[in-house]
Order: sequence, then structure tokens, then C-alpha cells
Amino acid sequence: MSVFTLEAFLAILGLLLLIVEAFAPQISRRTIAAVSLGGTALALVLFLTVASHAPDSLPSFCTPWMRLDSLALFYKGFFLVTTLVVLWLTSECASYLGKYTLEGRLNELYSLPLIVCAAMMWMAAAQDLVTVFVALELVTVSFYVLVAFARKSNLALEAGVKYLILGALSTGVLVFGIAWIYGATGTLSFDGIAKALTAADLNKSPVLLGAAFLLAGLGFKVAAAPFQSWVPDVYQGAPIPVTTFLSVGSKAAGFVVLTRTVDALTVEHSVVGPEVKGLLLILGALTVLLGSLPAMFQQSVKRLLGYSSISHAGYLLLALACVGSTRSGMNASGIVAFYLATYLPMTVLSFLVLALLRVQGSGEDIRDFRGLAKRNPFLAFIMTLSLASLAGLPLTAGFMGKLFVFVGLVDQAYWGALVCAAIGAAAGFYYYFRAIVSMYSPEASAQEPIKLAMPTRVIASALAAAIIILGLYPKPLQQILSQPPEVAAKAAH
Amino acid sequence: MSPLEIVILLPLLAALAVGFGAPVRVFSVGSALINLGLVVGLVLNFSATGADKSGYAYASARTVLENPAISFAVGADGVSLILTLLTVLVAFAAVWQISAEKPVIYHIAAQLITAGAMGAFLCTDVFFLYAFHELALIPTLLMIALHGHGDEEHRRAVAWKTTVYLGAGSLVLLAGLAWMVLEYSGGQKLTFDLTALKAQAAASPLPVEKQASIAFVLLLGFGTLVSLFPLHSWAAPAYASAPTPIAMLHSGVLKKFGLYGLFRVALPLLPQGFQQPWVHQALLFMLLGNILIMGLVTIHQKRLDDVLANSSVMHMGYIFLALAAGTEVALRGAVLLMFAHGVCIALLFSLAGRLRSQLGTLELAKLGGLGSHAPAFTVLFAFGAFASIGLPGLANFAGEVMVFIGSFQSFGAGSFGPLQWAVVLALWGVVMSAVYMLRAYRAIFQGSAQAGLFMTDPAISQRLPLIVLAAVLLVAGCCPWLLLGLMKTDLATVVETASSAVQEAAKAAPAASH
Amino acid sequence: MPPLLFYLFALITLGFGLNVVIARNPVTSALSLAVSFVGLAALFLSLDAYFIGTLQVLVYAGAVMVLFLFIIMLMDIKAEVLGGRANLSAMVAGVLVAAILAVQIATVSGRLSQSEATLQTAPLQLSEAAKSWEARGKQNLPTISRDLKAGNLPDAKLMGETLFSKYAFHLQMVGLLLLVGTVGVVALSKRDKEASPS
Amino acid sequence: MITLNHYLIVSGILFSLGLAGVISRRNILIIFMCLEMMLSAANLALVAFSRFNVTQGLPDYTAQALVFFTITVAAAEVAVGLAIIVALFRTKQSVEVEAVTKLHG
Repeated sequence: MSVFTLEAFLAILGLLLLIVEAFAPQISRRTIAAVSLGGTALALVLFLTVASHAPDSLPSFCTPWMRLDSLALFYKGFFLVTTLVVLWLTSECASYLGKYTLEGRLNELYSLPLIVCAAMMWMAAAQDLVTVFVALELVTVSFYVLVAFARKSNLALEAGVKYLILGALSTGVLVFGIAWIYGATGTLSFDGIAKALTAADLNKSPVLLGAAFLLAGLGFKVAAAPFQSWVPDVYQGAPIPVTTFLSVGSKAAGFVVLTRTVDALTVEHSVVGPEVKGLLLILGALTVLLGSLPAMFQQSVKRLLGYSSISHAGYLLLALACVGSTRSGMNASGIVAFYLATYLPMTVLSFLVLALLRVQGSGEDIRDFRGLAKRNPFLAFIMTLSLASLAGLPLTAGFMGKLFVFVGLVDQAYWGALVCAAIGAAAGFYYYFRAIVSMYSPEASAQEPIKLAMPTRVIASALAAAIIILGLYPKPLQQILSQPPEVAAKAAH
Repeated sequence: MSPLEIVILLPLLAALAVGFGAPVRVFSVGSALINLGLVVGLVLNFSATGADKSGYAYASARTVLENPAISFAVGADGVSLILTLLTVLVAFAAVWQISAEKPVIYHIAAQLITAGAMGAFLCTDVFFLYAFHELALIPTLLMIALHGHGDEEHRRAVAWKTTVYLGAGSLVLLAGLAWMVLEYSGGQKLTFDLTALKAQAAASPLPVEKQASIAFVLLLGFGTLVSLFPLHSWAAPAYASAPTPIAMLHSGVLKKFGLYGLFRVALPLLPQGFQQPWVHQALLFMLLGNILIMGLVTIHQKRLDDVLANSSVMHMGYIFLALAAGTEVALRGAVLLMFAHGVCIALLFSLAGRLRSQLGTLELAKLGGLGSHAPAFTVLFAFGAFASIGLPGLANFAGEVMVFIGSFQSFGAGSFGPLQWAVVLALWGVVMSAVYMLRAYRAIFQGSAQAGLFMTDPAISQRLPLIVLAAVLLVAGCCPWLLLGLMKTDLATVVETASSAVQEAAKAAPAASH
Repeated sequence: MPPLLFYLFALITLGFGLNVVIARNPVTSALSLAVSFVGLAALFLSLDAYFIGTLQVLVYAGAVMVLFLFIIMLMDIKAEVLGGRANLSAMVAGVLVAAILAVQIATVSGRLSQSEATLQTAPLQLSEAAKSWEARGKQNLPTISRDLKAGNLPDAKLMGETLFSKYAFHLQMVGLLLLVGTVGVVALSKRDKEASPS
Repeated sequence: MITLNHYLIVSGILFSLGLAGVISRRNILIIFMCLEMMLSAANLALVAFSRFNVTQGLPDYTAQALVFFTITVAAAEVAVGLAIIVALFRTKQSVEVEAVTKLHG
């Protein structure tokens, strides 16, 4: 069996669930949740066995535009894990989400993520811009539906419209960028682009125009600077599982494509290499600042996490700009992947706590966190851990991620970006710390204790353990990511 | 598994267990007691065997990352063992005296601070050394913000001031450490391992000016954490308003991390840095600020907690004096003084906390006459106060004398330079200590008590840890060689490199002036 | 295509495009956009992209714009009231950004190596293409090579060949996308049964 | 004669017109139309490039395939988008940008 079959399985499972929903409405929500969760879990287990045995098997018809290198495999696994936790989060939130959806239906929230996951997994292996575009749009259109899904809430609808307008704008910008890259290089495949860019007589400016539009369009998906303004609003309005999916899955999907694009654009002897790196540095530094500084003034934790997600996108962009740095034992794409791997557990955990509070009927403001330590010390503990990790305190996963970014920046002597990153980190300490203080504050906003189901405890503990393990023992993950991507690719040929 | 790892992990596990609802006193106090026993055992065993070739006893390393090279490496030499002993002593006393009605978070915070301090003292990897200190810092700040004394507004303000100072200090420190690591790794892969860095420093020392610049950045970073003079203003209000166990642990133990870092990281790796005239003179200026200005400030305090907090800031000046001198005698004296100061300030804060909880005030003007009501309390306080002044026979005396003598006879023997002048001025600090401590003692214990402000002696069980601390002061004061003997070799090499560097510089100086 | 026709259609595209942006009434905007798209389709035809040109008319000018008109009528949207300070600044910003962008693109496009190429200097070589198609052996589609030999560009056939051989999988993905879109539309626009029928 | 440059300039102007509309208009429907215009402008550039990138005597049909996908995607996007806008209109009775600026915290 190949990885490709798994993706097809997920997409078909999603389709089946959609059909079941249309023709057999009497089937309960619980069953559908169980099927989608079970299907994803099964896919994850199968993926792990397949990936360790025969990673290079792809059907011949997709070899022209798809390739399974180590990076693609890593991201495929990443997307599977993300989808699994998002589906689980959906089932956690079901009781309160049902109030905001039409007739309490949630089925699309269980079936669409499966399709999105398949699309993201295809995107991870994509080798040309056509594949990237189609997969990306499949993800985006699904997200239009998901964001606006709880449409009885005005906030969700507004978030849906915002996401729609900016998403469509970014699509336009992206296609325009692709057109110009194609016009300048005459090809749509990443390999072809990289090859064309090394020709000494190539005129820079058309490539640069295309690259700028392309990066801006992809920047929307990862919540980067010119398009960052949608993030807090959409995060606040969308249902919590969807926000989590956006914050982790959509961002990672954007970064796979960005990694491939930047790798192609900054290939050795590329005529536009330095300019693209400069552009990434400026965008990254700007994103860090535009994420961190407004975050200091937020009252809603959901918005706070939105801004924090922007600033993390900034660090990731800065990491991407360190192409060619090997001081940290990984190349830029490895650093980005590592950072995302640390970002997954901490973001999911913080959204989980938010969701559990919502289920209890509490609000999403910082002051609603007051006295959480008394209501449920376990929740307070994992929230502290994930916020500390988001802030980048030593001994947590977040610090390791930031460490690699900083090492890369120092290695390339990008001092200006380093200063911006440091400012962002310092601001981060302030606003995450504020949320932590609130949790341990003796004056409680509500007194009744929060009870947790056993599975919730287990999964939350697993994620918390992931934060600590990645913070204390990152060596294995680094080793996976430091293999040059060509190794797996060569095996495929 | 190295015993040191167990010592570091135990408080962490205790904090976790208590956090998830295990019986508080059993786990928290129990782990503190076990740790105390373990560390005493380690110390005894160390004096019997000594360190191995690498200079560390009980060393072990677990690789966390190959590149950049980071490993969870632990190892103990005399200096770190003495500070570990201090940590477990103070932690035991601090945890013991948390009363039963306090929230669980007191115990969690105390255990986390203990674990952090222990990790910081015992790790031989710069990364973990820094990381463990952060682990200890955060509960400190949280506890001041949440459970500090005073009204909410005041508490918040103090908490933020402390957070800003210590946060900024940590960032400067991180930058300095990162700079140093980068410079020493040259073009090769980065390493955070202290032993590897030391080898690098010995093989290819950095240019003197660069050493001085890094040393200065580290001095600012570590200095903020120890409340070095112009960066000290967070310390007094923070200690005055921190909950008692936190004040004991931070002023007694965690603050020593800054000094320890300078001794353990900065001195061996940048031996010439601190002897560069501009760094040296800046350091002298700052430490005299600590001793003289803070001494005067302390004399003018009206409340016991302010007196103790400011005196704690002031006493740090002596240790910086040893750093500026850089002789072996002064440095060993400074380590002894760190230990002594930690024990005596923890004792004093603990007693002050008891006073506050029983009488509701610490205004010196309102107190008085307690000596006749609470004799045991008075005796314990007298131990702390007299140790703090530097009375012979108590621990601080030996340390201070060694610092002063060692500094006075520093390298440029025969010439009466700025350092010698600094020693002369610093001696006045002892006088000032005597003035404010004796005044405070008199105000509290002698005279007549005001109506309603009576207190009785604590119960025997409550006295126990305090008696232990007082006994330690006495033993270390009478037999300082017990501790000094632990660090026969570890500071000698540091001083050797530094002194040869200074002598070269001294040789070069007249040559340049001609 | 003679230059005159090019200019005519370019003018139609851009002129009605401008009208979309400045018209106050949404119905006017929608109709202008439809006309602009027809002009654009003509430009596609002039580039030998017959299939795409047809698609542009069918999908965009036909389906999409009808959908827009339908929604505008359904919602009975009034013309936008102009004025207000915020609106003015947005307009100035819009015009400025657009002008800068247009100038930038025009400058850059002059720097392309091919920018001076015309349809005559970059001609299609159908007979050579026919030969290379025949050389493909089994994968040769006789109907395409026959058309090519006869000197006609079998645009739709070539398009179909590309879509169903190289991009067959992408076509499935787009099908999935359309299905997701359909489901989404149903989920998002179904009337709430619990709500009052106002 | 008409060169590639001419087509690109038309495409660029159309794209800029769309962008100007997106920035300056307040009616969400019109903004959405302008977005479609930008997408079409990008399509024009793609088709022009594909025609002038003659491979084996024929236009490059990979780029035209992308245009095909773009048009399809845009149609789906319009459908979903209009559904969301209609849902918004039902609750707010307005399709002005002001209707969605409530979320500023």
C-alpha cells in the first residue's frame, strides 16, 4: 500500500460521510464523529507503518508533479496528527457548538476536515504550481465553509465574510504571481523554475515581481504581514476547532508550499536569491512585530492567540530566510518543520483549554481565566505549560524552536531581523505571562470546579508531554529533519 | 543516573505530586528532608573522594542535541556543592514553615524554585544553567504578583517592576551568554558545554577587548539578578512584599545564582575580561554603590522587612569585591560568604514573616519589648542579626575577613591602587551593618511593648528548622574549614589563569607608558 | 488579429472594468463586469486560446455573472451612498495603490526577454507539432495529428488531452472542490426551521 | 504590431483596477466582483505567456490547464462566497463593509 492510497481513503471517507449526512439523516452525530475520528486514527497508524517501510512508492501517474521526500513525509504525518486532534476537539466542543449551527448539525465539521487533510497531504508532496494551486484552493474553499459554519453566531458570519474576501484576494494575487513566474521562467514545476533561475542572462525584475506576488499570496495562508489583519477577527469568530485547524494546519500547509517555493527561488546561483531572502526577512520581521505588539493590549484570549499566531508566522518566515544556514544542524526547511512540530502541541493545548472553558459556559477573556488553578489544577497546569512554551521559555518545546531560528539568524548575520525577533520575544513574555497570572489569581470568576473526561485527560497529557519532551530531548526530531530531502527522492528514482 | 540528577528531579516531582493533589506536607516537606539528607551525604562523600579529572564529581551527561551541542550535563565541584547545600537547607526551612492554611501553590512554587536553583548550580551546560534559573524565576514572580504582602495595587506594581528588571536582566544575560558561546565556537559547531568551552578558552583565548566587552554584558546580566548597584532597585520592594518562603528562597538562594554564574562561567572563560581597567573600575564603582549607598539607605528604613531587604542588597557588594580582586583567598571567602549570607538572611526573613503574621506590622517604631515575651525567638533573631553584622564565631565573619584580606593583598601587591581604596571604603559597610542591625534588634526586643503587640515563642516543631539554620551559622563560623576544604582546587585554576593574565597586563602597562 | 480589433477589445475590457469599480449601482457593476469579461474572452481568442475564451464566456460572463445579478436582485441592494471621510481616504488609497502597481507592472513587462515578441515572430508550427505527435507512437491521438497536419489548431482537443492525461488527478481534485462548494452552499444558505418565518 | 507587452499591460491594468475596487469600495458584492476581475487579469497574463511560450510548435497547454482550474475554482468560490454574503445579509440587512467591522477588539 502506498501513502497515496491513504490520502484517497481519507478523501473518500469524507465524501461518504457527506453522502450519509444527505441521505440518511437519522444516523446520529456520535456515530459520524466516531467514524471520522476512527478513520483518521486508522490512517495515522497506517501512515506510520507505510512511512517507515516503503516511503517512496507513488503511483506512476503522479510522479510528474508529486514527489515523496522526507519533508513531504514529515508534513503528511503532521497534517494527520493535526486533523486527528481537530476532530477530537470538535467532539469536545459539540455541546456548545451545536447551539450556533443550523438545527444543531455538526456533520460537515466532521467530514470536511478529512477532505482538507487529504488536500493538505497532497500539497505536501506537490512538485509543481498547478498541483499546489488546486490543493490549496480545495483547502481554502473548505475553510470558507468551516469558518462560517456556526452561522447563528454573528461573529462567525463576520469572520466568514472577512476570511472569504481576503482569501479570494490572496487567490488572485497568488495566480498573478504564478503567471509572472511562469512567464519569466517558462515552467510551472519547482525543479524547472530552479533550473531556469540559474541562467545568468535571465532578467531579474519579472521573476521578482512574480515572486513578490507569490509570497504575498502564500503569506495569507500562513498569516504573514501584508495579509495578517484577518487573523485575529477570524480566530475570534470561527468555532474553536476550526480556529485550531486554521492556526496549525493551514499555517503548516502554507509553509510547506512556501518552503518549496523559496527553495526553488533561492537555489544556488539563483539570480534572485538575495532579493527573495531580503523580502522574507522584511516580511518576517514585520510580521513578528505586527503580531507581538498589538497582542499586548488584548483582552480576549482567543484574539491573543490570534496575534500570537501571527508572530509565530513571523519567526517561521525568518527561519525560512536563513536558507543556506547549516549551523543549527538543519537547513531552513528543517528549522521551519521543527518549529511547526513544536507549535502544534502548544497551540492545540491552549485552544483545548479555551474550548473546555467555553463548554462550561465561561467566556474567552483573560479575566475569565481567573481562578482556573482552583477550578481545575490540571487545566491550569497544561495551560501554563503551553503558554510558557508559546512564550519560548527554556525547557519547553517553544524555546528549542526559537533557538534554532535565532541560531540561523546569527549565522547569517541578519542583525536587524534578530533585533525585531528579540523585541517580539520580549513582548511575548509580557502577554503570555499576563494570562498565566490571571489563572493563578485568587479571585475567581466562577467557582464551580471543571470535570474532565478520561480521554480528554489522556490526550491533553500526551500533548503536554510532547511539549516537555521536545523541549528536553529534541535530538530525534532534529535527526529526522536533518536528512537532506534528496535522500528519499533518490530512492524514488 | 547521577545522584545529582535525583537531587534536581526530586523537588520537581514533589511539585507535580502536590499540584495533582498528593498530601501536601508529606510530599513537600518529605522531599525537602530527603533532599537535605542526600546532599549532606554527597558533601561528606565529596570531601572523602574529591573530584575526578574533569574537575567535577558525580558528573554525567545526556546529549540533548548534537548540533548545536547541548547536553543535560551535571557535575559538582566544591563551589556548586556548597551552594547546593545552602539550597537544600533553606528549602527545608522555607517549606517547613509554610502554615497549613496557605494554598497549595506556596509549596509548588517553593519546590519549583528549589529545583530551578539546584539545576542552575549543578548543570555544567550553559544552556541548562540558564534554563533552570528561568524555571526558578517564574514562580517567584508569580508568587509576588498573586500572594505578596500589601494591597493589590502596590503588589501589582512591585511584581511588574521585578518582572521587568529580572526579565530584562535575563534577556541581557542570554544575549551575553549567546555572544560568548558564538565567539568561542568560531566557525565550528556551537557548543554549550562548559568543559568544552573552557578547553576552547584555554587553547585560543579571545582578544582582551572582546573579553572585556562580553564580561561587561555578563556583569550587567548577572548583576541585575544579584541586584548590583544601579540595577538593584527591584530587590528591596520585591523581598519586602514577597511571601515569606519566597523571600527566603529568593534572597537566600536564587539570588546567589548571579554570583555563581559569574564565578562559574564568566571568570574561567573570560579571565582577562574583568581585569581590563574600564570593566574593573566600573565594577568597583558599582560595588561601592552597593555597600555605601545601600548601607546608608538601609540605615534610614523604618520597617524590619525593608531593613532586611536592603541589607541583603548591600551585602552583595562584598562578594563583588572578591570578584574584582580575583585572588584565591578572596574568591573562596566570597563563596563562604554566599553560603553564610544565604543562611542568615533566610533565617531573618523567616522570623520577620512570623512577626508579621502574629503582630500584623513590622514598623520598628511600633514594636518593642519582645525579648521578655519570646526568649527563644529573640535568641534566634540574635543569631541572624549578629551573623549579618559579621560577629566572629558566626559564619559571615570568616567569609568577610577572607574577602577583605584577599582583596587588600591582591595582585598588584605593594601598590596601593583603586582596589585597596575600595577595600578601605568597603570596611565602613561593616560599621553600617552594625548600626542598622543593632538598631532594629533594640527596637524590636528591648524597651516596652505597645498595647496588643505581644507575641509568644513559636512551638518547638516550628522552631526546628530555624534552630538548624542557626546551628549551621554557628558551625560554619567556628569551623569554616569544613566548607573551605571542599573547594581546594576548583577556584585555584581560575585564579591562576586570571592572575597570569593580569601580571602580563601589568607588565605591558609600564611598557606602553614609556 | 488586427491591431485595431485588439485595441477595441482591450478598451471594452478595461473601460467596462473601470465602470465596475466606479458605478454606484451594483446592477450596473455586474452588467459591466459581464461585458468586460466578453471583451476579455475576445482577447483570449486572439491568443489562439479558443477553449479558454469559450469557457470565459460560458462560465464567467454566463453563469457567474448571472449568479451575481440574481443575488443582487434577490437582496434588493440599493446604490451605495458615496461620501464620508473614511470613504474618501479609501478611494484615494485605492487609486494610488492601483496606479503605482499598474506602472510597476508595465515597466517590468517591458523587461521580459520576450516582451517585443508578436504573434508573427512567435508563430505556431503546426506541421512540426504534427510530426512530434506522430512520433509519440502509442500515445499519439490520430484526431489531433490529423488536425495539425491539416493546418488547424485543435485547441479543445489539446486542452482535453492535457487535462485528462497529465492533470487527470487534478481534475478529480477540482471535482471534489466543486462538491465541497455545493455542500457548503447548502449548509450555509438553508433556512433555519426554528427561526420565525419573517 | 501587438506584442506580448500589450497583453501584459492590459492584464496589469485590469488587475490594478480590481485592486483599486477592493480597497476603495464598501459594498461587499462589488468587492467580490473586483476580486473576480483580478483573477481574470491573472488568467489573461497566463494565457498570453502560454501562447508566447511555444513548445514543440504549440502553445504551452500546462499553463492553459491552470487557467481552466482557476476558472473552475473561481466559480466554486463565487458560489460559496455568495452563500456566505446572503447569510450575512439575512442577519444584518446590509452588505456594506461596516457590517463586518464589529470584531475590532
